[in-house]
Amino acid sequence: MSIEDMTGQGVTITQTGEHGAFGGELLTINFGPHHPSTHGVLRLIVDLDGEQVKRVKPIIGYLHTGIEKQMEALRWQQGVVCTDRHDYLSPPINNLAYALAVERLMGVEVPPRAQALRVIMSELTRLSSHLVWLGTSGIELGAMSVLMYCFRERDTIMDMNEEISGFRMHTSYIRPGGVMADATPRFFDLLGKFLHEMPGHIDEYEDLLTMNPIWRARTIGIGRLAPEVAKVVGASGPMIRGSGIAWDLRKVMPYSGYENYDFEVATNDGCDCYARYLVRIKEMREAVKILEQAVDRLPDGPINVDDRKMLPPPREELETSMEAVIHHFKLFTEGYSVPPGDVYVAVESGRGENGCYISSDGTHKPRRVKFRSASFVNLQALERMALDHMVADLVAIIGTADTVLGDVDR
Amino acid sequence: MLESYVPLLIYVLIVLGLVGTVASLSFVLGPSKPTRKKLAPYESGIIPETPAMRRLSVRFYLTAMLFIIFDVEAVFFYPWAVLMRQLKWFGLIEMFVFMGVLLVALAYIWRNGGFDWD
Amino acid sequence: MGLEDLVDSLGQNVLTTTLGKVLGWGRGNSVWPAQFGLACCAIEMISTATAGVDIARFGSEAMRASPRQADLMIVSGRVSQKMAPILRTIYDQMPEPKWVISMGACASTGGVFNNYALLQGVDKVVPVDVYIPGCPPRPEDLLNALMILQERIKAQGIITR
Amino acid sequence: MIADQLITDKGNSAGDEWITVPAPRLREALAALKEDGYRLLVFLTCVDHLADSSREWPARFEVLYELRDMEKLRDLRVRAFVDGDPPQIDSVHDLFPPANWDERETYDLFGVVFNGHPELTRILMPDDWVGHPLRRDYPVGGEPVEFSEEHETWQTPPPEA
Repeated sequence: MSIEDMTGQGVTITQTGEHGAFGGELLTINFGPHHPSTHGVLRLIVDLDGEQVKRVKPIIGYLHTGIEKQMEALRWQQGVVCTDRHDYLSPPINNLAYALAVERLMGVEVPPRAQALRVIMSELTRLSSHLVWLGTSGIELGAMSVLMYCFRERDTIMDMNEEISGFRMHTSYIRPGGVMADATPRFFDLLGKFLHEMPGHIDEYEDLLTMNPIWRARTIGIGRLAPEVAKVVGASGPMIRGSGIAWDLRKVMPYSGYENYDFEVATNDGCDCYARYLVRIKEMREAVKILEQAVDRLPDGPINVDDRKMLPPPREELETSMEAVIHHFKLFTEGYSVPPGDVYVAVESGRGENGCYISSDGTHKPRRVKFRSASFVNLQALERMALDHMVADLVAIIGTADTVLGDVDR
Repeated sequence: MLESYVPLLIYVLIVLGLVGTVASLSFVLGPSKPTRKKLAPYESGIIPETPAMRRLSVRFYLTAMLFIIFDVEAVFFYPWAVLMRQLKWFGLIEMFVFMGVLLVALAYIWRNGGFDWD
Repeated sequence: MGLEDLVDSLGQNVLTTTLGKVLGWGRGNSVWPAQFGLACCAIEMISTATAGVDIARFGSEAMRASPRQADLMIVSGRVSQKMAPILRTIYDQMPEPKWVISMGACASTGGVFNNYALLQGVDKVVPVDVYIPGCPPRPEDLLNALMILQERIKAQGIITR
Repeated sequence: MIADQLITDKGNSAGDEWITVPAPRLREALAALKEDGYRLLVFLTCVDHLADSSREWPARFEVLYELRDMEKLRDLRVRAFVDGDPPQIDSVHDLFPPANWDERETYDLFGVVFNGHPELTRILMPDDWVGHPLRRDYPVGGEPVEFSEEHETWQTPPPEA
């Protein structure tokens, strides 16, 4: 049957008596919410014929936090807190999507130094997100030591996050109107040392896994996603680049100054789990290259838009000028209001295209905030990728889709 | 003639005694409060409605049977290994013939796809 | 049945209290957590289990996937309304003696999100022993909570609740 | 190119092109746009304009489709205004496969019924949930918090309802 009408087959719980290939009945099992290898609380209803997967039906919603309703009840600058927490593996990238959307609605442009700092934080987050993915996917397929190596580097990135924003994971560093604070010299020392060592660490991961026969046996040819199916299903990120299509929003629709960094789009036309693994490894190397260029050419200047409506005035001005006190008071009691209209901004996160759609009605709270989540769409491709594979391969397929359930359920 | 087996008997008794006490101790002393909810089948947090007792695919049977055949083959090596010195050349050649027959069977099954699943 | 009947029959005397101390020492130093990773706190829980912060020094390295072999449930992450009955089912299927650590603000009080979708605090569903503030708490906070729990286990003796 | 009489309104909002299409003829418009090159449906969602004074809205619910042409790198937002209880619109899951789950989520959170969807059931909320949370007349919920004027207003539906 064609790709189009394969959608929405959905799986009904098999009635007893439906037979598999060799006469055995189909067994329906729960690859349930509380499972060590589902990267969060994803539940799959799997119909098995012996060891082979005949049908997979993902059931989500076990981590639905009502973030979009929460943001409708919060003011514009308070919403940044929620954007950190729905895709908890790449918080600054979600902040960036929200901040760019609000800035385009307000019609303001952040100074170049803020754009460079945003690129630095985004690439650091992409590295830490891929490290968590590699660690957890490795341990699920039996590579215990990969987890220890990857989380060692992740901890250095968390120390850098803490140095620049005072918080390990949910930094809320990127806000509408600029960034929270300027980077301290110690941050650049840590970053310089990290960039010097990181290529060596990536080689360590490659030595551990790339030519490892068990890793290759468990990932080559597993979870095939043909290029045209990937395009039709709307996959994005490593899922589509693993099938040979060079679609990277940082190159195709550049934002926040990505056009003046030169890096390659990591693609691999193997269309299977191993290809997506190689794509993510190459993306880590490209992220290190971008970080080096960003640190070398970091422009100086202000880090925030100097629009007093949007951002509080500096402290020392409060003693002298009366307007500063008025701005300060209005900002922290009612918050600023965004002109009516709606906008959609898409950014490239570790998982794919994470976007933020905002519809504003001119009041000081958004009318509607919708997060386009890459994992939500990539998870729909799981139904096709897992057909006729072994149950054990389901673990590799869930791993390669790199879904974060907070992002799926919002 | 039997007394040469006495140490073996003592050894078996010690093993049975040890295992027996350890198992029964944990059974007697350990707190056990079976409640209906605790004994419900664990399937990743969901109490399953569909019965788990289903007719299994015949492939499981095939795989089990192949395992048994080649495992029992290993049992025949033990008595041969004990008497290898006395049997001299005849025993060696005989065992190679035995292994050869089974290797042919293994190759036949492998080529006909008895081992791969789908 | 076993030791608890011993305590009922003999009451608190030198035999049962010393036996209680030995039991408490054994249980306290080998608390096996059930992997109940929900959201962001789960990532910090994993990084607690890795070499950097190393929960293995406290005997809790073996994160058990099935509740049958676990005696501590670390609720790490926000509990939605759809997940609450499953959380209770998993808690029921854990053998006594069992303890619960509620890791992070979302598990303890609903945290940042006070809306229709989240259970405002996991203590509405399961009895909680130690709460950890933070969103997400640092891995060292989780170790601190584990040490507090270990003291409490050692003080409990034979009958735990 | 899409027939002109299909487009009732057109414009550009903060750099994004958008057109408005009459809801009953939505499938026809989307099929034409798909032939025109907009092969990818980025996302589909709904905005509830209850008591929205910023502009004159033709109907309460605005279902919007963000389409993208991956060759010519252009985006287009198609709006369709729907009203009624429950608001009805045709499903496009066979034209754009990603729409399958998006429609189920929009039905789940807004109550917009998509005719022709193979399995229109709740996807995020528990199956026995009553009401559609993201509608403006649905209270934010959660627990009242002392000394905070914001949270009192969250318990009751917003005043504009």
